[in-house]
Amino acid sequence: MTDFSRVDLGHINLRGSAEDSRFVDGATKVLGQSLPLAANTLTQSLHRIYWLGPDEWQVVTESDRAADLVRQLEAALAGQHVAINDLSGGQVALQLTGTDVPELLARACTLDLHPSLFGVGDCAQSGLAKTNVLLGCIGETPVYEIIVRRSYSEYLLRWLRQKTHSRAGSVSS
Amino acid sequence: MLLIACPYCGERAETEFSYGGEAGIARPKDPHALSDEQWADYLFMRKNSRGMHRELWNHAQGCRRWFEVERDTVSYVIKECYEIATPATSRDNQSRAD
Amino acid sequence: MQTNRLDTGGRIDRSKPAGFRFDGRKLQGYTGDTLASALLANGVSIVGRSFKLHRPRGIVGSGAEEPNAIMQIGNGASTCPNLRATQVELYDGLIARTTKGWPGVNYDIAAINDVFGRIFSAGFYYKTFMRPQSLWHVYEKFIRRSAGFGRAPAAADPDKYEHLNAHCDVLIAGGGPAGLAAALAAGRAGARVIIADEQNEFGGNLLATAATLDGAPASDWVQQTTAELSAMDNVTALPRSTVFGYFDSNFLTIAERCTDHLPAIERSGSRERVWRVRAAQVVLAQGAFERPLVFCNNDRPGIMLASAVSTYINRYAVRTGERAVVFTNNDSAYQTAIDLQRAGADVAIVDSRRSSAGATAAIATGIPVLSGHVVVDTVGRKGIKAVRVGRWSGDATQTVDATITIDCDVLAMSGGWSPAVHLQSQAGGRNEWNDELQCFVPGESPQENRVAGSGRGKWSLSDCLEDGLGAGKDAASRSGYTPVDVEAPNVDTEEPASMEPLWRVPASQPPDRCPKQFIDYQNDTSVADVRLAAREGYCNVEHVKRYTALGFGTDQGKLGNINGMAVLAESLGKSIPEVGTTTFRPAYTPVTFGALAGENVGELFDPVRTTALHECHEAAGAPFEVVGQWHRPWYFPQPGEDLHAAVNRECLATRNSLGIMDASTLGKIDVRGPDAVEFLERIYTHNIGKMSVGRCAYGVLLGEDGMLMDDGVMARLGEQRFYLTTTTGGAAAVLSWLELWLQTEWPELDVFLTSLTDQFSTIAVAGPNSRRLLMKIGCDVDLDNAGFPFMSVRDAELAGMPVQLFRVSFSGELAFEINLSSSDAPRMWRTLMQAGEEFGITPYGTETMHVLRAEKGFVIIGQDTDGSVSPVDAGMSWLLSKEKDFLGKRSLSRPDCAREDRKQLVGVLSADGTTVLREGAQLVEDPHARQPVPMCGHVMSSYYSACLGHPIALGLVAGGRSKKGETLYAMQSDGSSTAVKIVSPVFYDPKSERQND
Amino acid sequence: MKKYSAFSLLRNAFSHNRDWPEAWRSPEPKPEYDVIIVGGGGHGLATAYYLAKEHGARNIAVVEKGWIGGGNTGRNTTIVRSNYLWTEASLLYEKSMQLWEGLSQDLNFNVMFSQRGVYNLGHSLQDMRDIERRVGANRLNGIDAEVVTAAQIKKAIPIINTSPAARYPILGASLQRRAGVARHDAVAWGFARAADALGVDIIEQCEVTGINRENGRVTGVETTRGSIRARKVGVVVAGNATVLADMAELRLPIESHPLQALVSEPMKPVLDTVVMSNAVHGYISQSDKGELVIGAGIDAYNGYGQRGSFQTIEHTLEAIIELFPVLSRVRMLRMWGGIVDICPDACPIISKMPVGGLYFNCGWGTGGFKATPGSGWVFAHTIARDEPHDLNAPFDLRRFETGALIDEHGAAAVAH
Ligand SMILES: Cc1cc2nc3c(=O)[nH]c(=O)nc-3n(C[C@H](O)[C@H](O)[C@H](O)COP(=O)(O)OP(=O)(O)OC[C@H]3O[C@@H](n4cnc5c(N)ncnc54)[C@H](O)[C@@H]3O)c2cc1C
Ligand SMILES: NC(=O)c1ccc[n+]([C@@H]2O[C@H](COP(=O)([O-])OP(=O)(O)OC[C@H]3O[C@@H](n4cnc5c(N)ncnc54)[C@H](O)[C@@H]3O)[C@@H](O)[C@H]2O)c1
Ligand SMILES: Cc1cc2nc3c(=O)[nH]c(=O)nc-3n(C[C@H](O)[C@H](O)[C@H](O)COP(=O)(O)O)c2cc1C
Ligand SMILES: [Zn+2]
Repeated sequence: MTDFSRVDLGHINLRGSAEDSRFVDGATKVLGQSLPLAANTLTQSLHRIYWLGPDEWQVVTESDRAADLVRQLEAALAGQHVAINDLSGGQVALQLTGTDVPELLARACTLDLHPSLFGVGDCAQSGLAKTNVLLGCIGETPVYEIIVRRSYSEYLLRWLRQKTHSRAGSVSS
Repeated sequence: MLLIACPYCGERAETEFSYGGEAGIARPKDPHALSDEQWADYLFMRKNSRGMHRELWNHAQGCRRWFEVERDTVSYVIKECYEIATPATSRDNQSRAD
Repeated sequence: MQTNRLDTGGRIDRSKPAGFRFDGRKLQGYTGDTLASALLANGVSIVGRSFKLHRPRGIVGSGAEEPNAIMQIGNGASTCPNLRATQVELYDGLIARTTKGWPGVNYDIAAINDVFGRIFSAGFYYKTFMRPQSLWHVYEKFIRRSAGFGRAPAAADPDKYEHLNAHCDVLIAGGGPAGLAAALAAGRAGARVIIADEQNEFGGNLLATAATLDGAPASDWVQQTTAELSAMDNVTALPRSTVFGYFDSNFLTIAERCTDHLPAIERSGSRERVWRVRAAQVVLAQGAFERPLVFCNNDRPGIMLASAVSTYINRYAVRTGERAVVFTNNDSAYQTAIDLQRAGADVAIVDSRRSSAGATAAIATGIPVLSGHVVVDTVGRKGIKAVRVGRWSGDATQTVDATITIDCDVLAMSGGWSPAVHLQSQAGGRNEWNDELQCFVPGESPQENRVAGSGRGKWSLSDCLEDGLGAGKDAASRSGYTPVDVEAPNVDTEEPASMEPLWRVPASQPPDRCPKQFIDYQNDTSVADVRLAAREGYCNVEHVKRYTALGFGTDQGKLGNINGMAVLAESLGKSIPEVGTTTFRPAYTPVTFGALAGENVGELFDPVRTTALHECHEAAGAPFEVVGQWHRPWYFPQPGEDLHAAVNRECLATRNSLGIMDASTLGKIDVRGPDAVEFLERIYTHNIGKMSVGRCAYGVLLGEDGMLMDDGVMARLGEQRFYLTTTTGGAAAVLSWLELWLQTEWPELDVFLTSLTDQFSTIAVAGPNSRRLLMKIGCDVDLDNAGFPFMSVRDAELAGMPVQLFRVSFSGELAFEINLSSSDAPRMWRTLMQAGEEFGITPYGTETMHVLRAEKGFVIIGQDTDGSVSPVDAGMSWLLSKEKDFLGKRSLSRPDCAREDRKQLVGVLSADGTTVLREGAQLVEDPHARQPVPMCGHVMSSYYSACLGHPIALGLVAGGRSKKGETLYAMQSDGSSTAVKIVSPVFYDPKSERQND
Repeated sequence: MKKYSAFSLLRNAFSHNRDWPEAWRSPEPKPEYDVIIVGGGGHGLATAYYLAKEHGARNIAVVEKGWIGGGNTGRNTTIVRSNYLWTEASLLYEKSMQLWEGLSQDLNFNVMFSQRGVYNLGHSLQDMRDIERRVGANRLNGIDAEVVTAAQIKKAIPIINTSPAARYPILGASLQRRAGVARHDAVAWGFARAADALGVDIIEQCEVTGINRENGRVTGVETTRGSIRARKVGVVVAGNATVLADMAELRLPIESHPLQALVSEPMKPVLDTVVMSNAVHGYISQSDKGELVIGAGIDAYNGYGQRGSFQTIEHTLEAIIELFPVLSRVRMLRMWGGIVDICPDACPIISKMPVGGLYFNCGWGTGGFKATPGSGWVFAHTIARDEPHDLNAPFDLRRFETGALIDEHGAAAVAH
């Protein structure tokens, strides 16, 4: 069984140098949690922070907190070479729950989502059904979060709807 | 379907990447000092190596970083993937146009 | 009547009869049958006609190698062309039709071709039908009609297909003894294993033999092993799954057939699934193909591979004849003789070898053996009736006289075995000729794989098992697992396996005179054809393939290729390895287009991108224009309006009062950092440093070749912060262009680029009442000219929503572009629409936008440019900074780019004042000139301008700027021509007073 | 050359086909030739043929590293048309078209040139503008071309999906009726046979490994079968162009990429014409043997392997099913690749080189099969006269310096 739903969240894109402690400390202070510095990982406590690249993070938070966080980050990091963009209007988050989710995603995603390799706290940006997505494992059940650009979200939802209804014929002989 | 090791994200399927052609072609410092022929060389002439090829790839569906790959253009076997070589770290100093 | 069905044995389920139709005849078989075994059980001998000569053909093989039994299965929209009967599982209600022969396979008029067989020799088509050329299409029609096997359905496919991406430590292709053993070894070591076999059951050859393992039927071991594998979490066992492709970086593809074996009513879910597997290690255990023997008339129905005859007996309980001759050059076929004898048939063996261990054993069981003899020819047009046998001298260049005739109704032949090196070759591996085994065996491979079992010439069962275990262990340990010891079952009786090559049986006449000796059954390629090709100079094996069609058929030469190469080698006086093989390519067996496309069809073919305002536009009844992946509202028709009426109305409303449009598809990029100015200076053509905060500028960027690549508005939001817009189509390309330069060429510049395309929606309000509208809904910044001049930007609150407000205009009117979070956009749109009612606010689409901008002479990159238009050509010299370098600048001074007579942007007016020119129309000076008529330009954009009351167009004309006032002719694709006048491209408000208002 | 005809077929049938002569000899290389053509593809063989036929050259060799026609000539989707956009290109391809129209007779070898028409589909308003522009240009250049509507397309090709609800609905097409397909292998063989009959030595299994020069002039080539002297050397090696240019220390604006194609199993006729679509990325025809011949896209990366990426094939078949939903149950028999020589402006280079006596003909990329006879014809002229024919003068290497590119991406964006 697979369940999916759209969740209304705040999205912030954060750019800065992981090697610059002023930036890392400043951001950590505002966010109240550490930035994931290891590739393909995320941290979650107050917010969910995804590693996107060596100098790029995505902060996912409650929808009404994003604007405030952006302001705080801007204030705290003022004068530094950073970029902070509120993308809450430009991204859509979906959450999928169920043991079948890895197989469902494997239908159109080339990542190896075997639970031993992609567990809670792991994330990756990749392709899913002709869209670019940010994918994270955020709960044990497992729960996956998929973040996709708004203009592609209708397509992805259509794909999900089609896939969760159709199951292929039996595999065993 | 190549398996390409993004220096930042790790091994991913070819479909996550876009290709950027030969690596290490430095943009001339003063284009206007070049003859038309030299400029054409920079614009259009590529090694197109048959064998080991130093090339650019972008992890388009991932971290959006450009990086370099050394790949055999006959066997398609990838020898190495690494971060953009800066002029100082460049492994190949034959960039022609300068 | 299943006349050939044995009472006992086999893996069919006699409690589950399955009725089926074959060319309309009602027949019956059992679940567990293939269509082929059921046909044979029913005594059906002719299942097809050959491609060229239309000779009657029967079933030869029992699997992927079958060249003859090519069927049309099913009816209507779910009919399937060209399925091999040997691979079609029987189910109740199956409908099969033969695909060749008119009126039918049994009586085929075109069989007359056989009589003229010699005319239809290799290269036939190339030598005739040349005159007159004008008649070729007539000849061709006949040729086309007689070619081909099955038919594509006439209606769209009702089935669904899917893809599955998988990863494993060890992928095993083939589930015979070698493959199963490998799976066991790798699985027990803990590796993630995928094992795929194309058949409905695992076991490979073990399902088809009478051999025993540890004292029990081999199938018991298969069952145990399969059960153990299925119980392992780390093993995925896929029956009905063909590994059809082996690509770079150990990427393999598997076609799994999910539903075709079920009666129609039991089918659900996807019909087929393509597994796209990335494997760390691969074990290839594909087995081997038995080779046919080549002699005169070796294609009669009833002539089969020995292993197939055994398979039909042991696996399907079908004895394909009562009086059998086994013709062999090796020991493996002796097992077939024994199988036949046990099944109650009379058997005689013809063995080309003078003596063999097999013969000794057979004679002991009372089977007559003619050693040192060969089958020279056969009798029986529609089914074999007898074989003619002669003494074999061992020298293929001599003729052989047939002295003995043996009546028979089945001939089981075995010319030895060829390992299935297909996947290993696809992977880039080499094949090496093995003189002892007389076959190609896999050599070195550039990828992480190994071959096990008969796929590398291990003929005995115990060797196959051991080899499989070894391969499985090796693969597991190379992917990081500690191998565990697995014991192979004991093989109770091991058959000897010696052979002597016999590539072509000479007849009583030389090869070019004797009756046809077929090599490739499906394409009717005979020994004479191959020899003729060689004689005519088509000596390379690849030429022979293409000239004679050897191995070109749907079986891809699985049966005939090696024999063909041997015959070629003989004609050229070369060795077989010198001749070499042709290239093995995917698909190992054919794969459905639908499966390859997977779910990416119909509504999932390509994403449709829509703006946050899409629903508003749908509600307003707007048709959409396809712009790349986007759907943009094209126009907003009122009841009864067509495109033109709507556009005229929208244009007038905007010019006279107020229009509103959704410009959200524009690309938007946030540029930040201490070096933002420097970075943009290098990319854009205008002077960035001179822009003050709060100002906007129109900017273009060029490719390094100097040609226009994209354009947009650039706003300076702060000292170190810019906001760029790009064209809709160029958004992704521009961002990656910027990143490319930033990351690879100027990594020292501190700049961050972030796409805001989806984050911000853009609503343009244009027209003399646009300022009033914004004031009405509440705007916290001063909107008048002094406070907020044209080409500036402000952070504002509009109707209570935070926005970035641009005073820019793509229509030439007083206009504002509201950029705001896409979450707020629908609310903003509705607010504006409501508040705008008093001004007659009119939503407009892309078409009106195009008209309005064309009236102003604004170009659209991609419509008015085609990659060969420079900014100078487009009249944008004013945008090119003289003070700095920028990408593409150097190219502009190349001789061809500096020419005065390059095509330049102009306005074009039809002389009659009424004709709306076709977009794309060519412009010429002299419409009556002789062809080729020199063309001096073309029309890119053309509209009726309601505001001006006449049509307008933009064109590119050679030296156009100095041709103002001149007359040219627009030549349209329908042959019509219209006189036009070259004018300035700015038709409306040339002083641009309105936008500055 | 013994003539091929229905009569000769009959006569030979009676003599058990034992008297057919060799289509071309397999001579040992001579020590010296007037002209050596490197590359035994269609273009190289045609060049040799026209050198002999039109320019009376007799002492010519074609040197091929593998087997003739084994390069892109033997692996293309065989589409022949001349409806290019720019006059320079149109006239060159049209010259070729005219040669195609009499080629079987000229060569006395049936190359099965089948003028069944080619449709280039338009799926957007911009496609339709481009079609109008190209068709208009074609007509002014004297090349047959027309714009057809979706309804006309549906009538001519009943299995095509013209539904306005399609993801990329078909809005119309350009149609060139004289365009069509030809039997690719036969083109190589026919030119080889006819050239051989005029005395050309066709030397297979002979790879050129060096280009010898003295005082700025070419003197011959090194090969795997020894050195061969020559006064002039014409190089026509498609995807290997820069490899050969390197041998003469020259640079070319050419990059080699894998381009793929596939065939279905042979079926009864379902498609009597050729359909190409740039927007959805696919092109398709049905061969006389019954296979659907389908062209896929080019792989983005440089490659000399005659194979490409699997996803490229998947993408093409998505497009084919989008255009022809009834083909979903048809099966792919075989897929393969060729190494195409991509030139920045999607036009060829047919040019003298800075080394005297050395000529290159390359850059045909994804679309040079259609040009085979014309390319050979102008290249022969260029070599024989040491100056380009008017038709190929614009395709000079110098255009990359001056900027006078002939950008045919619009007409050639998809391979064909
Ligand atoms: C999949 C595919 C589909 C295509 N579809 C079409 C189409 O539909 N229509 C169309 O017009 N065009 C098409 N093309 C393009 C077309 O095939 C080529 O442009 C054209 O065939 C090139 O012919 P050629 O003779 O120049 O090259 P080739 O046929 O490649 O010949 C070059 C020869 O040079 C030889 N060679 C290379 N190096 C050496 C050396 N060092 N020494 C000696 N010999 C050497 C090679 O072995 C080869 O035989 C397609 C191409 C591909 C790959
Ligand atoms: N006596 C002889 O000369 C002789 C010769 C050959 C084989 N044999 C016997 O045959 C058996 C060979 O065992 P083996 O395991 O090597 O081969 P096998 O033929 O038993 O099994 C190979 C399996 O792989 C499957 N297969 C092939 N290609 C495939 C693909 N691309 N995708 C999926 N499945 C594919 C086949 O359908 C088959 O089930 C042994 O019992 C051996 O003794 C005997
Ligand atoms: C127009 C055309 C039609 C083809 N038809 C077939 C075919 O019917 N059967 C087949 O096996 N291959 C067919 N091929 C593919 C060739 O077998 C071969 O794959 C291709 O020429 C490339 O050569 P290679 O695979 O030997 O490298 C065809 C190729 C072309 C260009
Ligand atoms: Zn990455």
